[in-house]
Amino acid sequence: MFEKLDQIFVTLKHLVLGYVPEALQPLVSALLSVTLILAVFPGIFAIVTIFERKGIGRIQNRYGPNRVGIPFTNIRLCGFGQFIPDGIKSLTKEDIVPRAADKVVHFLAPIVMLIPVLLAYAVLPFGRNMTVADFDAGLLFFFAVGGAVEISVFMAGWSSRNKYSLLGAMRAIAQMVSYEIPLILSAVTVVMIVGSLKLVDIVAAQNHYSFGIAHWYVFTPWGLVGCILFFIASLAESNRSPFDLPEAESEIIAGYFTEYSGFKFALFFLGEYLGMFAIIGLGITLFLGGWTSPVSFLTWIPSYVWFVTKMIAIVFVFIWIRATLPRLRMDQLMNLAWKLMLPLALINIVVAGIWHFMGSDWQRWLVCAAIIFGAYIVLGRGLMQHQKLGKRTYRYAE
Amino acid sequence: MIWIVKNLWLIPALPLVAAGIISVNKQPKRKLAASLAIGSMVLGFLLSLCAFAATLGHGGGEHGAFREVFSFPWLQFGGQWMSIGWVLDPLTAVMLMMVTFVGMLIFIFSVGYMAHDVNFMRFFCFLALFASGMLGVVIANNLLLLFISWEIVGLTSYLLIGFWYHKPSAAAAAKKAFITTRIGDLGLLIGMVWLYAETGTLNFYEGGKGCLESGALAQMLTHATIGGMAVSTAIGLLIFLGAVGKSGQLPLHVWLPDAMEGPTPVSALIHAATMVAAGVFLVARVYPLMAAGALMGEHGVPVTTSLTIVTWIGALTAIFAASIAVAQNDIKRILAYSTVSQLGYMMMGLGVGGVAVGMFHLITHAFFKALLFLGSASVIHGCHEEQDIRKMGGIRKYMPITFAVYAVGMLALAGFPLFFSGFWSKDEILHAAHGWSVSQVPFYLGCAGALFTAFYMTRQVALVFFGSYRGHPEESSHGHFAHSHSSSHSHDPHESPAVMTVPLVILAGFAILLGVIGTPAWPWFETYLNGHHVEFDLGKLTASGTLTLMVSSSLIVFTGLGLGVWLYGKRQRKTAGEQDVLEAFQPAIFKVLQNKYYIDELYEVTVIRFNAFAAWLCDFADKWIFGGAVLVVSYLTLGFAWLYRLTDEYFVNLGFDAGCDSIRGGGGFLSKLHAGRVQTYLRIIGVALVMLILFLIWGRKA
Amino acid sequence: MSLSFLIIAFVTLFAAAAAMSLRNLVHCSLAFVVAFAGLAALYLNLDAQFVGFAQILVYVGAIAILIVFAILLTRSGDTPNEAVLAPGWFYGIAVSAVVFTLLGWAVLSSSALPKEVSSAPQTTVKNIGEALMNKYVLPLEIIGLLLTAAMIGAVIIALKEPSKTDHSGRKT
Amino acid sequence: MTPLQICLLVSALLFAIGFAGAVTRRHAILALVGIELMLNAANLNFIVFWRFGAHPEALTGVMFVIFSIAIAAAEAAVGLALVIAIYRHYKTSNLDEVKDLKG
Repeated sequence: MFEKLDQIFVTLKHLVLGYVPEALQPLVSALLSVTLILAVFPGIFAIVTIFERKGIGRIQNRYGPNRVGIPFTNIRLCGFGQFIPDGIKSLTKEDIVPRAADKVVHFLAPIVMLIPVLLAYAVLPFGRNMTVADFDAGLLFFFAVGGAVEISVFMAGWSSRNKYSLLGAMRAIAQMVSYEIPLILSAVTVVMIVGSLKLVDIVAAQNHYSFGIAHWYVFTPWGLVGCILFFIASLAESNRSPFDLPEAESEIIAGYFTEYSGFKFALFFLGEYLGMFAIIGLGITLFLGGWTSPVSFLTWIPSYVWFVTKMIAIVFVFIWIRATLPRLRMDQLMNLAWKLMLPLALINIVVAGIWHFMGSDWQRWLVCAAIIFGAYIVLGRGLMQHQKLGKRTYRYAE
Repeated sequence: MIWIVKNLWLIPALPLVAAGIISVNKQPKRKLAASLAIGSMVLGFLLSLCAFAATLGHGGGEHGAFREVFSFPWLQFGGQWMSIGWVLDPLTAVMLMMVTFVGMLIFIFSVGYMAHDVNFMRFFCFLALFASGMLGVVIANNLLLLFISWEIVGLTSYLLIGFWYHKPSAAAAAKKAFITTRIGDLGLLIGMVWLYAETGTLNFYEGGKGCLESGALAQMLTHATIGGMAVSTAIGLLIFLGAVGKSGQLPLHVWLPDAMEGPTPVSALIHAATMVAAGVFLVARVYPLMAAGALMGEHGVPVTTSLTIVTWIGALTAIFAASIAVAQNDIKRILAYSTVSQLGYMMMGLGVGGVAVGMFHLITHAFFKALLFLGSASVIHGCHEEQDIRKMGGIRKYMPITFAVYAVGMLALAGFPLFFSGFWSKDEILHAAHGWSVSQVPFYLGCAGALFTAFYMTRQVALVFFGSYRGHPEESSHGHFAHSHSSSHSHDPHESPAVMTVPLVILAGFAILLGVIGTPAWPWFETYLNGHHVEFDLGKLTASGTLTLMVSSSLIVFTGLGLGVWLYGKRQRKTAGEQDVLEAFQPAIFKVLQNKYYIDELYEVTVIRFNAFAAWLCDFADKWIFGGAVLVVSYLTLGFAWLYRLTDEYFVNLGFDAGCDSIRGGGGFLSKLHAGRVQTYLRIIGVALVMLILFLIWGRKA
Repeated sequence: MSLSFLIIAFVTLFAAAAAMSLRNLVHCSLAFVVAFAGLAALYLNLDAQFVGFAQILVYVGAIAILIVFAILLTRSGDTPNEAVLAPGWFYGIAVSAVVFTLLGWAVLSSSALPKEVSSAPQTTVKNIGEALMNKYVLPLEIIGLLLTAAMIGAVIIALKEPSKTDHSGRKT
Repeated sequence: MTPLQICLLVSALLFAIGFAGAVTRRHAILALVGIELMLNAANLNFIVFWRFGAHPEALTGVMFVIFSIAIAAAEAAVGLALVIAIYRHYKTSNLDEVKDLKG
């Protein structure tokens, strides 16, 4: 019965497809999946905004939104209805376009932002047999469309003829380009081990248990390092704090969508969050076993539930980090990417190779862990000394 | 084989290493240099003591003296291996002891003597190098190794004579010594090569196969060369030529007196004690070769052509040099000439009496001549670098120790009876000469030489040590450049420091004692060399021939001494200027003697002149004959070049210029295309692409 | 030949033409992006999945960004007032037209081309990977070398040449 | 017209466009873009010949395109770096003003 629950969406889809003529079936099935995604993830987005506001409020020792409940009733879900008026507001606000702006590009930018983000969802396996388009080179596809986001950012920043926007766009692009490299490299390790770019295969490779513990790659030395690298890089990719220089309110008003308002702004906002979800989903798929359950006795819980739960959990971690960590300086950002994460990712690839070829004896744990640890120590020291980081010294006025 | 034989090479190697280390060190490290050199010598001395002990142990027995060789293949030429090695026999052992011991003492002495010289380290480097070379000569069991060391010795002698090269006389003397000895070495080299050609080996002793052993000798005796002379004789004479050069025998003696330009310890070490003895040693080493095929005279002394020649040259040299020494005024030159004459004695002894006789005199002479030289060095040192004996006098009062030891040395050299080693060794030579079967002339020559020796030594001592000091302070103050410190001294002579006097005393001791090992009564040395048992009986001493000979020789010595005392001791000269007694008595002869029989001038007008003439001839030939040929060729070349230029200008260039013009035109055209606009290039490329496609298509069609 | 192919091809060509003819460089670059995305779509349409994705990743993700950066760094983001065409552009157009006509004529008239359409080949990423690691491993290494060299070279070329005043300052 | 020929025509047109752009535009970057276009036309040719060729199972065309994409990336990087350097030096990036060898 749990199997049925697990496969419910799949069965429903086949049911619907039964009534559709043969020629249209691929189109319809695609449409169905897309609609599902379009329905679910913006919903999650809406909830997450509230979560974020409330969570940050808690962490910053204040109430978040706690009034609005279901409209036209007195039910106030301690403010969880807040997203509805927010949404209405932002969708109905006037859409202002600067006179000097390059109209076409300015108009296209949010759309160009949203499309690749939505495309990226096509390859993510949300659950058992739940993948829209299971490409042979799914991972590559994901990264490819992910790259397109930068173009939209540039369009937005350049078209609105505003130096803040341009600066923000440039910052964002530089940051994304820099952090795409560790992102991809840390994903490459998984590809090496699994031997396939197919995300479904990757999940399947992690979907077995010993001593009741799942074989997630995060539980291996290289996997752990890769996971951490991927996590940091995804923070940067989605312009989240502490990497939120592109929209650093205190420096450049709102980065590349300073000049956006109303619907387009909402689209940007949505796009950012969806991109974040997508990349988190990829991270889950690569390192955290996708839709599989961590322990064998919980396998009865439906797979998509696991996926969403993991995603929400990671999102919470994002929120937490945003509320806690200060913002990096630009040079620190670049140093982190190029001097620490990139070499570490490269070494991690080598380690993964060693892991693969050392067979299944226990020494490989020691060897890989030792190599990575040593590399981390050396690189970190080098960076610290190069940056003259270390204990901060204060000077007091006499 | 006992360990010492295997490790005999250490003895020369040690000073060599010392020299190397010194040479690579930075300049002012006197302590290091001195301690290295002296230490190496001390070690060498200890080792040679071991060697000596080894030979003693096996000494005696009818099979002859103890002899152990150690050889190893060194380099290969042609099909066969050249092997070199070393031999340990009584000869080697004795020489080793002598060289290391005397060398050690002289090293110690020169620490004091050279104390204020700038090039102290260089000096000790050379000294150590010389010691290694000399020891190499001594231990060599192979003519090649011996020759190599021989040349090293020659080189160091050159370096050390010219040590104060800023003095032109020193530089000239160095050159003279080097070249003169080269003449002898040429003979040695030829002899060596010939020997190799004859016997196919250069090893002296090799268990029957060596070139000094019966097989090779017999084979050499059978061949005859020019004038029916046996090959062995010829080779022996050639080798003896080398010895003549090294030990300053008659024709080639000229360099030795001049060599006194070097520092006095050098004169003592090289030109009195060891190096010049190397020639004698060489003859002793190849004695079997010389004595090959001898028809035995009485006393069992072999007589051959080569030995006869050796004897004659020795005798002549002895009397000749001694007579020159009578008329010299430079303290060191007197000693130098006496050295020459003593070497003559040694040669004579080798010729008439065999190895033992010559070697015995060599050993004793080494000690007392070193003593004399060091004494003179001390005197010179004391008198502020003054060497002219006329400017000395009365030094006895100022430097008593020096006087005492010098007197000992002088008596030993003069052959004062019974107590001094010189007496016994010289006496043996005279005895052997007296018994020589060929002729009695060498004997009389030797006696005359002995007389002269006693005389000039007395003269020297009387002039130097007795009377009153004649050095003029204001004059002698000019000689102070070497001694910046001595400006603080009084200008009177002063006794030398202990580091100089102690070796003197030791040497003096040996100069007295060494005599006993070779008295006719107890001829231990001879028997030791020949490996017989020694027996002691005074009867030998009183045997008629011997006794009479001893008495007569001592009479001669006394005559010489008395003459000297009578002429120079009684009335001392007052000033440096006044002329010599002999000069007043026989000016002509004295002048001849003073100018060394004009030998140098003779060479000047003969050899040097001839040499210059040859050089002029070569120059003439070069300038006119070969130069002319070259000139002709060059003119031919010029003519051809001119021809080429003609054709080039008037035939080739025309076409070439045309080509150049056309190319320039084309270049101009291309440069218009090449305007630096990338896109123009791109267009041209496009056109080219079109052409290519058309060509391909039509090529396919056709 | 499917309809989608024709549409994509049309879009691609149109975008390319736009990229070559628009006055504003940024617009050009954007059109350029579109053109390359279209090319990628063409590859996908021709069953070359991997190549298509790689095309997007490299061209859209990297080269387009590079070009945009270059444009902004050379201060040519605004629409220029002077002529955008090089002197003698007419010849260029003519040459390219000739080239196209020739190529087209060659294509249409050549008899060497295979007539029948072979079925879509089964190529998985695994095949490509294995081919890269076995048969084409040497070119792969060389490409790696080339990329490294190119990176270093680009960095060095684009380095700001140090101004003289810096050297006069004290060493740290 | 077989699909092969259509594809070839498309690539030929792409090539021509790229060529025209590279030849006519003054701006260096656009010249580079035109060259990229020509390169991609060539890539398209490779893919097409691989797809419609005799041996699709031999991945030659695909491989060639992959490598040439990599090379194109390198070429673009170096080229743009050159453009930037030239701009720094000449204060312009118009090709027809950059024509003398010594700066």
